Amino acid sequence: MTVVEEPAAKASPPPPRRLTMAKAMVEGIAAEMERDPSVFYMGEDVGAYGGIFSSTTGLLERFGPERVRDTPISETAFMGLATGAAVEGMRPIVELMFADFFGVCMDQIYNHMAKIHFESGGNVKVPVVLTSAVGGGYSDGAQHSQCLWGTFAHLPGMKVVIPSTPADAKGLMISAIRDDNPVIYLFHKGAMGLAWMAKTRRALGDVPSESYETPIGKAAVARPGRDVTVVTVSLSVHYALDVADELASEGIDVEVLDLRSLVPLDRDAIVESVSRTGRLVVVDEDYRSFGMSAEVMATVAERDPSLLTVAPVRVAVPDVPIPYARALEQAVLPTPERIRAAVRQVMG
Amino acid sequence: MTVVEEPAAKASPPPPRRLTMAKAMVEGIAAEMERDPSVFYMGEDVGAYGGIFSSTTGLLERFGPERVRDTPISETAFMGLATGAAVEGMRPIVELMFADFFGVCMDQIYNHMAKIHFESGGNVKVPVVLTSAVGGGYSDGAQHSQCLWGTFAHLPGMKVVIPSTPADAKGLMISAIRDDNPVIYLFHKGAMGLAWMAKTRRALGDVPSESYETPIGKAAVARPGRDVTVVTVSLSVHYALDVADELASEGIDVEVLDLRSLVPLDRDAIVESVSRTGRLVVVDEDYRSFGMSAEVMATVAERDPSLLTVAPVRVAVPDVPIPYARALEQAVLPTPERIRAAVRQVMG
Amino acid sequence: MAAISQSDHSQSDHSQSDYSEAGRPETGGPLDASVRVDLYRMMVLIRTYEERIRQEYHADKTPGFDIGAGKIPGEMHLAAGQEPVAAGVCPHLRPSDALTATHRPHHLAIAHGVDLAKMTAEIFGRQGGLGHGRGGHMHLFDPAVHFSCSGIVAEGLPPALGQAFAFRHRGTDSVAVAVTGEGGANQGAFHESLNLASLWRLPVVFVIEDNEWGISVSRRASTSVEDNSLRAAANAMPGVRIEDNDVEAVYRAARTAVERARAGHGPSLIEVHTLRLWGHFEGDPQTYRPDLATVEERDPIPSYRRLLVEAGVLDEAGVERIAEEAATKVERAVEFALASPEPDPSTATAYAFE
Amino acid sequence: MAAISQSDHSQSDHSQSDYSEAGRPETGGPLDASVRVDLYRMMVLIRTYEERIRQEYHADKTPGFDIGAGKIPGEMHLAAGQEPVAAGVCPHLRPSDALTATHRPHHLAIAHGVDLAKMTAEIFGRQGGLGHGRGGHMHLFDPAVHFSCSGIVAEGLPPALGQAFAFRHRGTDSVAVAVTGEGGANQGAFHESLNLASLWRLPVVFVIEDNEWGISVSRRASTSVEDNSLRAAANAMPGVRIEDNDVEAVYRAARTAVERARAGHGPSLIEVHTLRLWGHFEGDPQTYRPDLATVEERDPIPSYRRLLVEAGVLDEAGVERIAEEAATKVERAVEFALASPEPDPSTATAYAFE
Ligand SMILES: Cc1ncc(C[n+]2csc(CCOP(=O)(O)OP(=O)(O)O)c2C)c(N)n1
Ligand SMILES: Cc1ncc(C[n+]2csc(CCOP(=O)(O)OP(=O)(O)O)c2C)c(N)n1
Ligand SMILES: [Mg+2]
Ligand SMILES: [Mg+2]
Repeated sequence: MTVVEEPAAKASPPPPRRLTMAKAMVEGIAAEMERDPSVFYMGEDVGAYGGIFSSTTGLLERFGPERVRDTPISETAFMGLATGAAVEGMRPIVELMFADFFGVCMDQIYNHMAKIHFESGGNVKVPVVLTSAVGGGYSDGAQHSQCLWGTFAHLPGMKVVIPSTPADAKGLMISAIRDDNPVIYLFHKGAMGLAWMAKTRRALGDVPSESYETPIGKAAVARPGRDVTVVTVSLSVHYALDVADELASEGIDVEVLDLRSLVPLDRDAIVESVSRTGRLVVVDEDYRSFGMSAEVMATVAERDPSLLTVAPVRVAVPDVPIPYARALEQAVLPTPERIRAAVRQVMG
Repeated sequence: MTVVEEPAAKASPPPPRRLTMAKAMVEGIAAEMERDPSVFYMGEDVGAYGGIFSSTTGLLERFGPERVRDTPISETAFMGLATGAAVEGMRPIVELMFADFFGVCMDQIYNHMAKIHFESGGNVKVPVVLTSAVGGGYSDGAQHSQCLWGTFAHLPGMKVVIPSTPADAKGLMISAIRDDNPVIYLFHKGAMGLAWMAKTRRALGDVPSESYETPIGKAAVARPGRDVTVVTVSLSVHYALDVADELASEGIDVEVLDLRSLVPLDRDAIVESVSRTGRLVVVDEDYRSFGMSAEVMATVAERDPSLLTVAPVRVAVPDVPIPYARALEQAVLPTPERIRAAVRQVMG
Repeated sequence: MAAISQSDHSQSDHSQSDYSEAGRPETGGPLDASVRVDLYRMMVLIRTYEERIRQEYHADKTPGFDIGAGKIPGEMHLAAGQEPVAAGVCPHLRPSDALTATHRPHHLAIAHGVDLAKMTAEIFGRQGGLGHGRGGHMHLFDPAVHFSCSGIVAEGLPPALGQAFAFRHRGTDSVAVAVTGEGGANQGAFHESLNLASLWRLPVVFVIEDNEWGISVSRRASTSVEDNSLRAAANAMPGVRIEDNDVEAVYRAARTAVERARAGHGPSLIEVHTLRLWGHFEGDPQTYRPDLATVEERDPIPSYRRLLVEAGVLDEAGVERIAEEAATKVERAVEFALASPEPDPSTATAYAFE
Repeated sequence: MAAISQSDHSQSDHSQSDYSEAGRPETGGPLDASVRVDLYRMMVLIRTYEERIRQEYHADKTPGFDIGAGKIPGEMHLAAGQEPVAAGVCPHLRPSDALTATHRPHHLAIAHGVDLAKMTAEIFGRQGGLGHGRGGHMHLFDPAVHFSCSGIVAEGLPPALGQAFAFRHRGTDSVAVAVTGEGGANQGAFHESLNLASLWRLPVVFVIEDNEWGISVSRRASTSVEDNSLRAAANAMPGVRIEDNDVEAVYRAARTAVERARAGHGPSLIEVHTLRLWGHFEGDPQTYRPDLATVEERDPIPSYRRLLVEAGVLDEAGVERIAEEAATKVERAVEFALASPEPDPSTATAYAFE
């Protein structure tokens, strides 16, 4: 917003560098645009502005206005445009500025982009990447702070990836672009490393300079541990790691599992971890009910409920819209304090 | 569609009568329209046609075109119109012809109808009832067969009720209209008792002729049982009861819990039943992952995973769009066969 | 012959100075006899097809009517009466051009050259269908001719923009035709699509089939304007309305619009006042419909046949031959469909992902 | 004084024969001096407010700029330069009339008489705010004057239709004003709302604030037509465009439109070519904006002040007094806000349901 980020590196600087998630994401996009002329990026304010959350900084300058396109505020039209272009063999990346706006174009996303491949009996491919900013924590109110990945993951036909680290931001972007299926790529504003937003030290990370794919559907053990499994995703991974570091000094050894993708969901990784720890905390910045936190718990229960030696706990946004005032918003978000309390609770 | 249903009864015939769910629903609407002049009904083909699924048969004739209004195919505009009218003290009932069409107007539903009360700090009430047809089973394809209640229930701000019996269809409708909150009322096409659609014997049911409210947020024990708890909703309740009847002869005593509302969710009823049976099957005509089936399992697990003496099982639509061809559709729906197999599985 | 109302009062877009020229539909002399016979032939093929589907659809739903039963289950929206739209637009298209249709797609699919056998197999829900039985009658996809359709009103339009975008990006002169009903022209997707296509000068032709009804809701009860060409003007593109379901008028207007799009001058809109000869879907009692008595006499096919016979373009033998050809084609397609196996239930979740 | 372009080429709706009359904005003699002073006073109040909010917003976000920090956290869209719209439209409204604004709502809220103290407390996220701190600057609801706004572009329009519907249903002559930016006029909700309001002849006045920018995207890059009054015509309602951010022209056009709506003749549309004096939101570097150099000189307030002074309607003392009054009102509102407690975190889930 106030600070214009430097454009992503052009050549191959000595690997790896420490980058923000935003820069790593742009680097992934740029690499694929370089490699594959059918890739283009489209959305509101993705051109001269460089993306409200710096998701496209420098791309217009590098690839020109035919391939980096500002759109009217007509999400239904341009989401559909992405689908149609993909059907004809292009590889559009289309940005929905905030995931909260899904409701103005959800039909294009889940009745079209997501279903055409199936309805056509596999005869039509729709290789779109739909990028969108998620998350709260800076008082943007009920219509600009949601995560909503539970909503996207519930409906079939699209993969849903959610990087938490700069390295994964790049690798998952490259994988998403190369994937022949439509992929939703959700980036958390608070994890992008933006100059104008509060951030943790984990916002910067090592990023290899060459191109690489991060496999879609594989969770990452962000921190191995013996006592408790914390399953989470996105910015909450940073908080969970902070809490794990703290609790280590108290002798509590927390394993943090970064799901990285909800569709496909790495169920084996969840079960494997809980089968070792017996204790499960799910941290989810999306709404509590009928979402990710329940799916993770159900995944364990339906495999074997006796893996859970104590009742699992979820730390999620209670089922209310996200309030504006700082104190209220902090009370509903999965803060480190709430994560810590949950871990202590399952430790008994 | 082909058969025009008789208009709902006008006076008070000797109670109770056996009605279809469609007629019971209309009776509830008519009773409230009679009682409260601020109630009106709006949607596509709800006037002269009487609702594609007979949700409004006879209402135009009885209440006239000012209160029973056909709309253009502009769901965003008329959903918003319902919200605005409710804000000004009216009690609109607004029909989304198929729940599958939510994507063309989801912003009006979940960023406005659902959030205004909260955002206004309780100063603005939005007493809308949003009715919509759900469900498959008659080869209407991927865009006209979904249940999607998991999607609606995940997002905060609206109650979600789903009748499975004619009596509840009437009582929940009356409760929904009188509720000061926005309520989504989902009726299953296959449970409406339509002349032109296959139906079970459970499509007809006793309905008291007087007005009554069915409490929102209370599950019903559709059939008590000792051995297995089947938690479900909507048309699947009928199938679960059929299966329970059958299995009774084999000495398996199935309890069927009809949730009737997902928001609020009657968690106590779920836990209470499972704590008696120790065995849980969730039957859900919505998609499998990140939805109702997981929420029900998580509800038990987070209360006490040891209540589950065996791994719970879900019978739901696998995470693919709903196929058209009959054999394929039947393979993904939670049919009696699949329910039976699941119950047998948890019985070991 | 055709009453054509044309909107030329729209402001010209910043860079689209050629626009009012191109919007003026040609109204000149009679078409070539061969073209006229082809138009007629296509209308007859479509009608023959729709009549056959109607018959197959109802054949085994009785006694009573169970929508989910029979060889063809589910909703069925047939396009009888709307043949002039498909027959008039599609001769200007090549297999490399895209066409997106609505929930009422058969006429357009046939006229654009979708594989009739596979399409029929899809409607019958067979493994040999376009979508191996996954899609059904509202979800026909034939990549060979860039055909698609959607069951969501007006939401088929936006993807057509993307097809047009891809065509242009690759430097081809292919175009995309995007069809909606008049009811659908009140959906937000319609407005957004017109604006974006105009703004980006995409090679799109928007076609509105105004059959006066959106299920039971009349055009008058759904649409604030008499003429959707005003909505073209509202998005700086030419728009014409063809008043009387005249296949030749459609043919001429579509030629202009397709040429304009191919030449890189951007989109246009054609609204055709057509006729829904039958119910919205099969089983529709149409009790809401006051014009039912006059529907038969407005059937566009007999009148066009008379016209061609009177003009000496077609004789009785020709009429007969065309009918037979159509019957044969349809028969073959239905045979193919019926011979194709039901999909294997164990493959119900196939094609979820690539 | 004001360049007004008017669309009178739209087709009249079936039953709306009075429509082209009513669409013609009055262009007659000068307004009453007291009206003109009131217009000026309101513009000054709004500007004073926006300047103060801007100052409070940035006061404690430094060093650096942390959007979530400070007394006023979150996004902040200020309306400096757009005062003529609010000041011109709202004098025709009563507290019983509804107004729905956008993500940039302050000017309209103030001019429509929203409780300034509670509004400010809401912006500061305090318990004494309109929404007890739940809503924030994009979600101001004041039922006392039927005011609301929304952070979703153009999606504030449809609820206004419902308010208008309820007003008419109750037999009142209240009206609803529904505001969007020019960027929002390309959203589907805009089109659907115009059509439905026109069709049902609802007492709605649509107002488009054309400040030439939708964040960083120019009107030219987002909108296919030069003049959104064509989109009024596309929905059979009168539309006017006011070219030069002239508060008196807005006042006149709004009078006509509000009277028309009150009289039961249905909706109209007014587009005002206004000015975004500052960034889209606070913190916007505006590096994309080529017109930045001339923005200051296009500020509508100094020019209107000069005009009134030259016309002898206002003298320096009057100017001073108006400025002081405004400063006092704003000061009181900010004091109220700062004195109001932060909401109690233990009540974060209150107001979920009634
Ligand atoms: C967004 C959406 N709303 C409603 C429907 C239900 N529906 C299917 S067809 C139809 C009428 C369409 O009318 P029109 O566009 O005129 O096409 P026609 O059926 O006359 O060919 C409606 C309301 C739908 N499929 N999609
Ligand atoms: C549906 C939707 N899409 C995108 C946005 C993000 N956004 C907020 S304001 C804005 C620009 C709005 O432009 P305009 O309507 O001209 O209003 P202005 O900001 O100029 O007052 C955008 C794109 C949004 N809030 N809602
Ligand atoms: Mg129609
Ligand atoms: Mg603007």
